[in-house]
Amino acid sequence: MSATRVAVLRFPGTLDYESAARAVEGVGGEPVYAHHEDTALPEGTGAVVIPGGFSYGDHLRPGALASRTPIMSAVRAHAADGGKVLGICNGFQILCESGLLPGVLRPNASLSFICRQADLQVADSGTPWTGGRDEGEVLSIPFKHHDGAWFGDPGEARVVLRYAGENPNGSIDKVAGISNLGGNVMGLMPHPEEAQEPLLGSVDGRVLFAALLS
Amino acid sequence: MTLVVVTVMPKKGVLDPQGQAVQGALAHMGFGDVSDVRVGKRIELEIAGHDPAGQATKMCEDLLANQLIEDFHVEVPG
Amino acid sequence: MTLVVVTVMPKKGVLDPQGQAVQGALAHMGFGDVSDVRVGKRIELEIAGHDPAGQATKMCEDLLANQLIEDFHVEVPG
Amino acid sequence: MSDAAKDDVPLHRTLGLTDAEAARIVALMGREPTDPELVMFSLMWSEHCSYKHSKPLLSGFPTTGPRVVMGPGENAGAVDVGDGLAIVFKVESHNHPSAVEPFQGAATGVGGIVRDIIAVGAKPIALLDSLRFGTLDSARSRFLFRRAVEGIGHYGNCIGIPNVGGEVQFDERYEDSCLVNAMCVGVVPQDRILSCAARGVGNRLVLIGNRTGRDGIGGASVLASAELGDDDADKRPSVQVGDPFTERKLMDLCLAMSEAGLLVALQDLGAAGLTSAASEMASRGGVGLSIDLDRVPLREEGMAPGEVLVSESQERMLAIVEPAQMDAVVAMARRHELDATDIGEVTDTGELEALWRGEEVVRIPSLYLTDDVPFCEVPRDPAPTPEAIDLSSVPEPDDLGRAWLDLTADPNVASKRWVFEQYDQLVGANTMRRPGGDAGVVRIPGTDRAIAVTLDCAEWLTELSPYDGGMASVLEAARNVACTGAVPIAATDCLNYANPEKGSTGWRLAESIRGMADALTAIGAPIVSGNVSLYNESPRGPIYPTPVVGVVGLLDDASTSIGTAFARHDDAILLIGYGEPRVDASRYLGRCAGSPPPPDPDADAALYRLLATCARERLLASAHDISEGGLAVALAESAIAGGIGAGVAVSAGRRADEAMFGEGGGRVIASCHPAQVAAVSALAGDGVHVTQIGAVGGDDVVIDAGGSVARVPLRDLAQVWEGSVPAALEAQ
Ligand SMILES: Nc1ncnc2c1ncn2[C@@H]1O[C@H](COP(=O)(O)OP(=O)(O)O)[C@@H](O)[C@H]1O
Ligand SMILES: [Mg+2]
Repeated sequence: MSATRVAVLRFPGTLDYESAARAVEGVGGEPVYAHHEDTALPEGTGAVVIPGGFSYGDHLRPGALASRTPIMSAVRAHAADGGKVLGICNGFQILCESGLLPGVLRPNASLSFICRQADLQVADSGTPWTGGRDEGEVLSIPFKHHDGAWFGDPGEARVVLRYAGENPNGSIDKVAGISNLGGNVMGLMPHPEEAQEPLLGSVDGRVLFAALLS
Repeated sequence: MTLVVVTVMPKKGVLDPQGQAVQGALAHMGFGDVSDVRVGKRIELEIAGHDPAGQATKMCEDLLANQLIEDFHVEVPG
Repeated sequence: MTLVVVTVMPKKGVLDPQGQAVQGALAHMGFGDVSDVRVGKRIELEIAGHDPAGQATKMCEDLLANQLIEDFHVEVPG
Repeated sequence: MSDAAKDDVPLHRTLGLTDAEAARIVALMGREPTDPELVMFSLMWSEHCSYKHSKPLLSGFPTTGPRVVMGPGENAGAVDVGDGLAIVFKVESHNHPSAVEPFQGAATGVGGIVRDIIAVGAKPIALLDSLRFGTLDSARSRFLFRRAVEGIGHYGNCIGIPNVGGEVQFDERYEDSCLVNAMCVGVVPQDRILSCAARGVGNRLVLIGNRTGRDGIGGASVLASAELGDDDADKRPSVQVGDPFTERKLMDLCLAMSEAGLLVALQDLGAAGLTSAASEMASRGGVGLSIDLDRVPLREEGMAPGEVLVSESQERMLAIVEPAQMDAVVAMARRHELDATDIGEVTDTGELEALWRGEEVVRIPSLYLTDDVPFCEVPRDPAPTPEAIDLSSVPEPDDLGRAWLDLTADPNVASKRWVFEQYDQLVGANTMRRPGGDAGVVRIPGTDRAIAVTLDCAEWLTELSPYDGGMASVLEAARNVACTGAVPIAATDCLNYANPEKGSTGWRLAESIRGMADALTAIGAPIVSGNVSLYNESPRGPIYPTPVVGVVGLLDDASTSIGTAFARHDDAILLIGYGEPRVDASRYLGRCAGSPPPPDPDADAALYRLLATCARERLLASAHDISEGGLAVALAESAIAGGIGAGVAVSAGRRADEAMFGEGGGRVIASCHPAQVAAVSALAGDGVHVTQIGAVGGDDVVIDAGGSVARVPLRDLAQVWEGSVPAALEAQ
């Protein structure tokens, strides 16, 4: 059986495409890059990752300009068919701006960029994204963002991950990551692609990538 | 070519952390008489073709404002 | 209480990367008739006490605008 | 520009050229220069571009060695790290622009150093920053500090290069002249290293990236070569605004073009813009370059040819491309949403030519601009050697624990988390040791190796005894790298000094360079790149002589790197190194005074070897160098990082407080499993001692110095260490 093809999106200013592709490989998937101006996902795409970074320099609003590019129409169609989509940090912002996830990511309450290792609590064990971890279990994954405070109606989404301990950014309900009600589209501010190896301090990010293939 | 001015402001009732921060800083600097500071964007565009205001409104709906948290306003000065 | 509106725009000649990026995106989205996009800030403040415009001008000089790269304008509407 | 000439002040003086220099230009050219030519000379012959005061001194640095692939002179130096790869790095200052506009100044400083690394064809993998401001009780200093940090974060985060280390110091001496130095590290296959030397007559000269505006005209270069006086507001340039989004695209494009073999040479545009880049490329390659200024894409209307030639608009690169590859270059640029414009060609004249509206406005042999600058001897008036501190004049604290907490709370000693939390430390997923320890450790992408990098400087010691201070700056940086288990292999430096023509600054510059050179030779780490920033002084006085040193170390097995955190209860705590603690010039003394014993580079080198062996054999659980705040602060930092207390006993030496808080020598606090103590001790020798002084464990941190005992709850130490910088910033 051949590995699941995972499209890793690249917009101008996307930064984490290489580490996201490595993470896909690490769980046995086959990463393929897709670009902002493409009108279709690569042949045979089974799942999509929108990696972090500063697409279009975060100008206007983070994720706003990327969400209006041709490739995002293809991602919408993929999601509408029940295909999995994982948006990380700027990818989460892009998913909100494109309407695939509810709400919007606003500036951190401190109005500064914060880079920190975080404990994330599994808030909903019923989605595929946390690999069967029980509610309350904790994942250690770093976050680093300037606009990470999710603002929206938690009733329109499933809250998958919450910051354990104090709220670092003023997000509603300490939300760190949500999925759509269908569960196939997931966005989170922390960076699971940077928690894949013992050498870098944590492997807790693997479950999110493994979920792309299940 | 017509100059069109688009204003995008945080919706009333939506928390505006930037406005709050500016207000706090102003108060620290001795500008105590200030309240209700709100910070938004002003976007100036030159638009060719007809109905520049209509075009700009479409741009706001499609891109320039996020209507979940922002209101916009289009103005053609002069 | 007087509503004062402060506009802060990038100085002419100073690079406006935000305006450039927005213009590029608009063009890609089919709004090809747009040029010279510039993005700045609009700050609304309620000011008590006398000479609100004068107070706001002082605030611009001291905090709200960075005059090395930005021009500001103070307006008391209505 | 010719307005000034109308007012009877000769143009050359307005541009900052001396009458002698102007005469020399006429003599070289055999005619009066045109206005654009004179502007070009004035910038290229400024200290900033020509190093006319410092170059003769820099020749003392060791610059060769078995690992050196490319030494000083190119955009950045390169060293061999195995697997056919080279590590490329350089540190650079952006002091003057940051003093004018800290956010943009610091941001464009990062942008500039990154382009130096890209110009070599290397992929940036790490950033570091070394910062100095006035003390935090000054509102102006708080503003500069906040905004400079935000600017560095804004630019570095947005281009996606992890920030893995740096330093911050606060001292009144930097109140009017803050220092913002940034270092970038990249990696490149050795067979793909690019030079800036233009080659191949008929090849095209291609300008890539942002459009050219009036940014920084008469700016960085002129400004960085003269003191900033109070009434110099009109000399202030139009500020350059950084555009990291474009820089990221430029970086991706240049690396893609290099990988595709499309480039003959590459050069960034920094100070003096096109003039500097083109003349460097021509001089290096021994060719001429002809530029058609009408083809340069402009952002503004009505620019004069001289302005186009010296504009410092950011995010631009200059490339030499074979004519047959032009279509591919333009197409690739378009895919990256950038301009690549053919603006001229390589000629065989050795001259820089510029055409404007079809007419020749510039024709200068490029060597005149780059190599014929009249060098200046700096006066070398020695300052007297200070006396050692008479210990009896230093009041002994009644409460050593209180003194310990106070010292830990000094913003110069306390955690700089407030700074580095604003930086993306992880992007790229190769960062193994984040900021907050002794050195950042980054895996070399695609390999099992890692590099350790740090920036350091001992400015107090350099003020008091420049030779020793230069040496100490090198050794402190190298020791930080060695504490991770890495072998220091090469260095870069940024010499931040006051006006070299005044007082003892010239002497300090020369002496500290000599000290740095001797230390670098002793530890086997050549200098491969560097930068000089002079005239950092204001009417209120000069800065300390501040030779910032960046050291790169190599770990052959990334998994053997050591951190600063205590790891396990009951581990043995070892004191490793040489030298006795002294209060002289220490943070504990709190002022730049005294005469510490000189450093011993050979003993330091032996210490590095011992630490590297320990790392390779996985003997140590932690290692942390003893620097500001002495043994007590180093112990506290390892305890805080590990979240475990510790207890040690040492001799009181001359006095208990000096034993706890004194600085000097080359000393490291390490921890290891008790079963490994003998193995580590067996490695002692060459003047390096290994002494077991205590054990990890408990909720307190305890030091017994010859019977005087200080005991402080770990929680209290952590609170002041983490809290003091944010608190100082909030106290407005
Ligand atoms: N400006 C900065 N940028 C990034 N990291 C910093 C900065 N300042 C300090 N750090 C981090 O904090 C650590 C400790 O700082 P400091 O005590 O000055 O270092 P040192 O070990 O060189 O004495 C540094 O090694 C670095 O990792
Ligand atoms: Mg250290």
